[in-house]
Amino acid sequence: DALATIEKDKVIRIAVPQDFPPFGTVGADMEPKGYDVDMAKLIAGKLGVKLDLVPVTSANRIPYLQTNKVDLVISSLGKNAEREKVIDFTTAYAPFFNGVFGPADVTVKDAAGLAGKTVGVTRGAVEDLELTKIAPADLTIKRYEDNNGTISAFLSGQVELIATGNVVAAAILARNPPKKPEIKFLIKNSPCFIGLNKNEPALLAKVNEIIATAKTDGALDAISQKWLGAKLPADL
Amino acid sequence: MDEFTTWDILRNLLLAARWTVLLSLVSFIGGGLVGAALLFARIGSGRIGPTFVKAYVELFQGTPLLMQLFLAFFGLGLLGVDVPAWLAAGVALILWSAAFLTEIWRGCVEAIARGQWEASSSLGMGYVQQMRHVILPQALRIAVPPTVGFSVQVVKGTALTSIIGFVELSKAGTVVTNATFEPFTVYGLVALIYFCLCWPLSKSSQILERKLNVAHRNH
Amino acid sequence: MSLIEITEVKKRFGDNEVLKGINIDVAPGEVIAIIGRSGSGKSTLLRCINGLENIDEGSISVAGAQLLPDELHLKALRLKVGMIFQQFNLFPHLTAGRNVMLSQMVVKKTPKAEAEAMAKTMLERVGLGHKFDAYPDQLSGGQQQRVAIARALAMQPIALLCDEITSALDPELVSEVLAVVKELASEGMTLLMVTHEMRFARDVCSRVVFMHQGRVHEIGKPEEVFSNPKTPELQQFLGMTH
Amino acid sequence: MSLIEITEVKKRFGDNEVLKGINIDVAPGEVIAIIGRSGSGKSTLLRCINGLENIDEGSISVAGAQLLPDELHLKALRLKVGMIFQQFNLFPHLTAGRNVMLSQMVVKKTPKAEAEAMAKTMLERVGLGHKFDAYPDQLSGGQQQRVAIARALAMQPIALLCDEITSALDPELVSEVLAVVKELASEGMTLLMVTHEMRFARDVCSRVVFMHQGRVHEIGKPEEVFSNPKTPELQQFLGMTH
Amino acid sequence: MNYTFDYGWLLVYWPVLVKGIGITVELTLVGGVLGVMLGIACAWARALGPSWLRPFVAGYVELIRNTPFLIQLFFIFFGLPALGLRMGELEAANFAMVINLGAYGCEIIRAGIQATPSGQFEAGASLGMSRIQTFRHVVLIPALQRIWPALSSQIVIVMLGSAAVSQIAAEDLTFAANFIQSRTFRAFEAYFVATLIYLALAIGLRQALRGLGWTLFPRRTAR
Ligand SMILES: Nc1ncnc2c1ncn2[C@@H]1O[C@H](COP(=O)(O)OP(=O)(O)OP(=O)(O)O)[C@@H](O)[C@H]1O
Ligand SMILES: Nc1ncnc2c1ncn2[C@@H]1O[C@H](COP(=O)(O)OP(=O)(O)OP(=O)(O)O)[C@@H](O)[C@H]1O
Ligand SMILES: [Mg+2]
Ligand SMILES: [Mg+2]
Repeated sequence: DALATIEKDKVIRIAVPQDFPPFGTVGADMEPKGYDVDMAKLIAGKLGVKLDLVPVTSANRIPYLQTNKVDLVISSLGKNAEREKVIDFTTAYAPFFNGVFGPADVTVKDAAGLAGKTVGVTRGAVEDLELTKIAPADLTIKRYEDNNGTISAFLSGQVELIATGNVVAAAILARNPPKKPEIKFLIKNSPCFIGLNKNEPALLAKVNEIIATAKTDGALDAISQKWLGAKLPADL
Repeated sequence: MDEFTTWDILRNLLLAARWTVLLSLVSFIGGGLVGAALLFARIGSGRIGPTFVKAYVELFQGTPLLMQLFLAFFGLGLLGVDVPAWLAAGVALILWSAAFLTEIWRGCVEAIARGQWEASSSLGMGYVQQMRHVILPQALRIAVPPTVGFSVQVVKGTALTSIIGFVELSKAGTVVTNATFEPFTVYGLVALIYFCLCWPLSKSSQILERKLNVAHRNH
Repeated sequence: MSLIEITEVKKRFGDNEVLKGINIDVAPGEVIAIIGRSGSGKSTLLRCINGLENIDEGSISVAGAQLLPDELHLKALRLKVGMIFQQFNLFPHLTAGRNVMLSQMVVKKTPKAEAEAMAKTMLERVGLGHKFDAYPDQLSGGQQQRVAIARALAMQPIALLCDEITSALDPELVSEVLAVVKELASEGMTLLMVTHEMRFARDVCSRVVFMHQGRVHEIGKPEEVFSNPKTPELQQFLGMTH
Repeated sequence: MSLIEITEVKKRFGDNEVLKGINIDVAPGEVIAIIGRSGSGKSTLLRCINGLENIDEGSISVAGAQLLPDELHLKALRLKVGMIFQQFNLFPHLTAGRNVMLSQMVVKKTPKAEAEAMAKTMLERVGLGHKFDAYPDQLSGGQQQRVAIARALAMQPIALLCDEITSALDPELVSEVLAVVKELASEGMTLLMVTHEMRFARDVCSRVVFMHQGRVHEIGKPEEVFSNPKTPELQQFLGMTH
Repeated sequence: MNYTFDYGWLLVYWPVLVKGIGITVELTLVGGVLGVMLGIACAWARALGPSWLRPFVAGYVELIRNTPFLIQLFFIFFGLPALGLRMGELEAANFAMVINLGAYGCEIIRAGIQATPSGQFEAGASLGMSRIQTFRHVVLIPALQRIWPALSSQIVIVMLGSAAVSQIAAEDLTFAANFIQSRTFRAFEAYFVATLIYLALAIGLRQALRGLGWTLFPRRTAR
């Protein structure tokens, strides 16, 4: 029982991203920070145990969980049926507004308008799953290893459009790049979930309880204000 | 997001490069020891030793190091063995280096003329004596340049340990790029640091090789 | 009594029977030249006597002891019989002196000082006392071959096997090596040498063995063999080279 | 008129003056043996005549044309003068036939069928018509050297330079190569050969050149040179090798 | 840990794997052929070429051999567009593999050329061939034959190294494994299958190269 172990050892190990601003990134001191990191801190605080942050990538975050090297994965995970066969998900802890972005001179208004275009996306991210679902037949999707690849591909002109979170796009805009990613249309508001191993009902219940409390007592809203610059949406 | 100065970038990359250096040292030295043991099994008489080493080399030279690292770290975890990342990275890199070093060294031993074996046999020396006094001293000399040359591959190979959570030079490059959105500066610096680590090794390998060729003619 | 007894020795490489039943008895102090065409099995015979190749049938005994193919017997044999090769096979990483000292120290466990004294003596004997500290690649071919002889002698063998030891030498260096061998012969060393130097064979050897297709085709005193070859093969062989 | 005129040729390697003013005129159809100690400059002289080394002073002309060190002149020269080396230097990746065909096709742009016919003819001429498809390492040394001769002949040179072409051969293979050379000589080919085969030089050559320390020390008909050497150096040289 | 392996996804995702294998093979073929050709040209330039050309080739070789392939790939794919030179991910991957193998091949082939006995150059020259003709017809094939095993190993290394091209969204075998694990979270199974396929590809490639060696170079008999 993972929860018992956590309480016994007085430490919880949580996998967080470090290449996905504003959810997980690093400061000049190379310490992780971001929405997911604050969420991890919140959970550890509520459990009253020490927090052990484990930086992961999209390729290895699930193996970390499966080999018991971490107890939770807070890594802006999106949920689908296939994934649910492998791990369990808590209730949603963060909103994720993802959309298709591109320079002003490219006119696209909806998914159908993507026909014949090339869109860059971060492989395995929420927007990858969602865009794949709605993509017209002759849309070319280029899937990059991490967010950095996706952004670099857009900035260097290797793809015309990218699908990503609006906060990510805002982060790019903030750096005033030669190519400005403007919103073309929203794909879907698909929230993020915390992942944990199957057959851990106690831990799942506990984390769900912490999320529920945080939603009502404004803690989660604070995190949202801090990293996303917006209130937590009511329907989360 | 803008708090990174170029100095911050460089400082963080250099700090991460310490891991690259440490990992390289561990894998090179460890790989050398394991490689030497494998070498003896490979060139010795008997059936099992050579066959085992051949299969070993085939496996480690026939699959991407990336996959080896992944399976070493998480595969062992699945079997219930909890290895820390540095240990898994070290072990995988050591086994990988050993496969290459043992092949390099075998080539060197086999490059020693048959006449040397025969002359030492005819003087009454046994296998171990021949190896110790006649073959290895000569093989060692010709092995130095390619061995030093291979250390460059080890340094570059450490880049792949990021898959198991190691923040060494390459990974630090990616992480910092994500925080700064300055891929050109960051990757330029990363390439530069790698070059500074590797080039002296390549160069000394070349110099050693040239020296050896000259030394071969007159001492 | 014979020092080396070779009885019905056969040796095959796969399907190729290279030695087809060789019989030679060598008396102590004899100097035997082995001649014959390329591929007739001369080198193979010497290598069998030194245990570098295992024989398939027959027997070889040296100083009364049978040649058996295990480490211990082989080592004992090799202490009695030295071998010198066409390609010298000096150890390139050791000086001339060290080349001569190595096997004494490693195989016989001779103390260093003693081995060094022996090496000095043996190098003197082949006229190279002053080259003790030279590396092989600082020596001419003839000098290298003489070091190789000194190295073999330092093990104090009762017989020496020489396989075309002058064939890799420039013509003007051949005589210096043959002079050393002649000296050894005159001192009573038992020698078996494969050679193309017919004049030397005639002048120095006590017997000549003509090998042909893996057999001892003719054997006898040099005068007989060279002046009065009995078989057409030997006649042709001698005509061919002179 | 002379076919090859060598006038006051000097050649230095760094400080080492290897040729110190060589003069030789070779008439068409002459067969000249060049003898001398190792290091006397024999090979260097042949290599200069073939343009493999540039000369420092003097001049060399072949069939009236001066030897100049640019690609075009060199190529023209080499079409006139063939060279055969001690180490055969066959191209190991090509069959005997292809070895003979290659330079015809590449240099002279001879069509393949014609080059092949020529290669067949030339290999027949050296007695190796049946080895057209053999690779060099499937041939004995003597056969390889004969292929090398065929290869040179296929370029239809007016003279052949031979540098110790039998020195790398086992004794029993020497005669087969010399027989081919003798044949060429009798057919009127102009030959300059460095050789250690004194008997052959005496029997076949029209003149013998004895080189010593970079100079032509003696020159003359073989009978004179061998039977009546004038200088002590030549006397010593002949004594040494025989 | 009682993890149950599940390979059911193979039924759904096998086309992704097949496509990945196809791309890896294609990259290896193109990279191998063009890379060896570039290697030959550079080796010629370094060993026998005009002296003004040598430092340039040396600089290229040193640069490539002393930086990781991944960084080269990023530079070509993300960096070159800044200079107005844009390549798709496949072209960029191919280009990176060609210049990578070109640099390593250069050094290997150069060693083969330098091991050519001087007599071969002289025999070529004395038959009237120009330097280029001698190189092409006399020196090259035996030089390649001499270093063929080393060159083959390098080609296999480059094939395995091509795993990095998944980072610029080239859909090779590693990309396929990553893609599958990102959808199914079956990372072990995906990587394990990919590893086996790589092993099979490496063994197959080595055999193919050995076979190619047999056909390119005449058989050498013993002695
Ligand atoms: N290790 C080996 N494996 C297979 N065949 C061999 C081996 N060693 C020698 N042979 C064959 O045995 C035969 C005799 O060889 P050997 O070297 O004894 O001849 P040789 O009389 O010494 O000739 P040479 O005068 O050329 O040295 C040859 O046909 C040779 O090809
Ligand atoms: N490429 C070179 N560079 C420097 N010195 C050379 C070169 N080639 C020859 N020499 C020197 O020139 C001298 C004459 O050499 P050459 O090869 O012409 O002698 P040779 O008469 O053919 O001797 P041998 O009978 O040994 O073949 C020697 O002292 C040799 O060391
Ligand atoms: Mg022999
Ligand atoms: Mg010469």
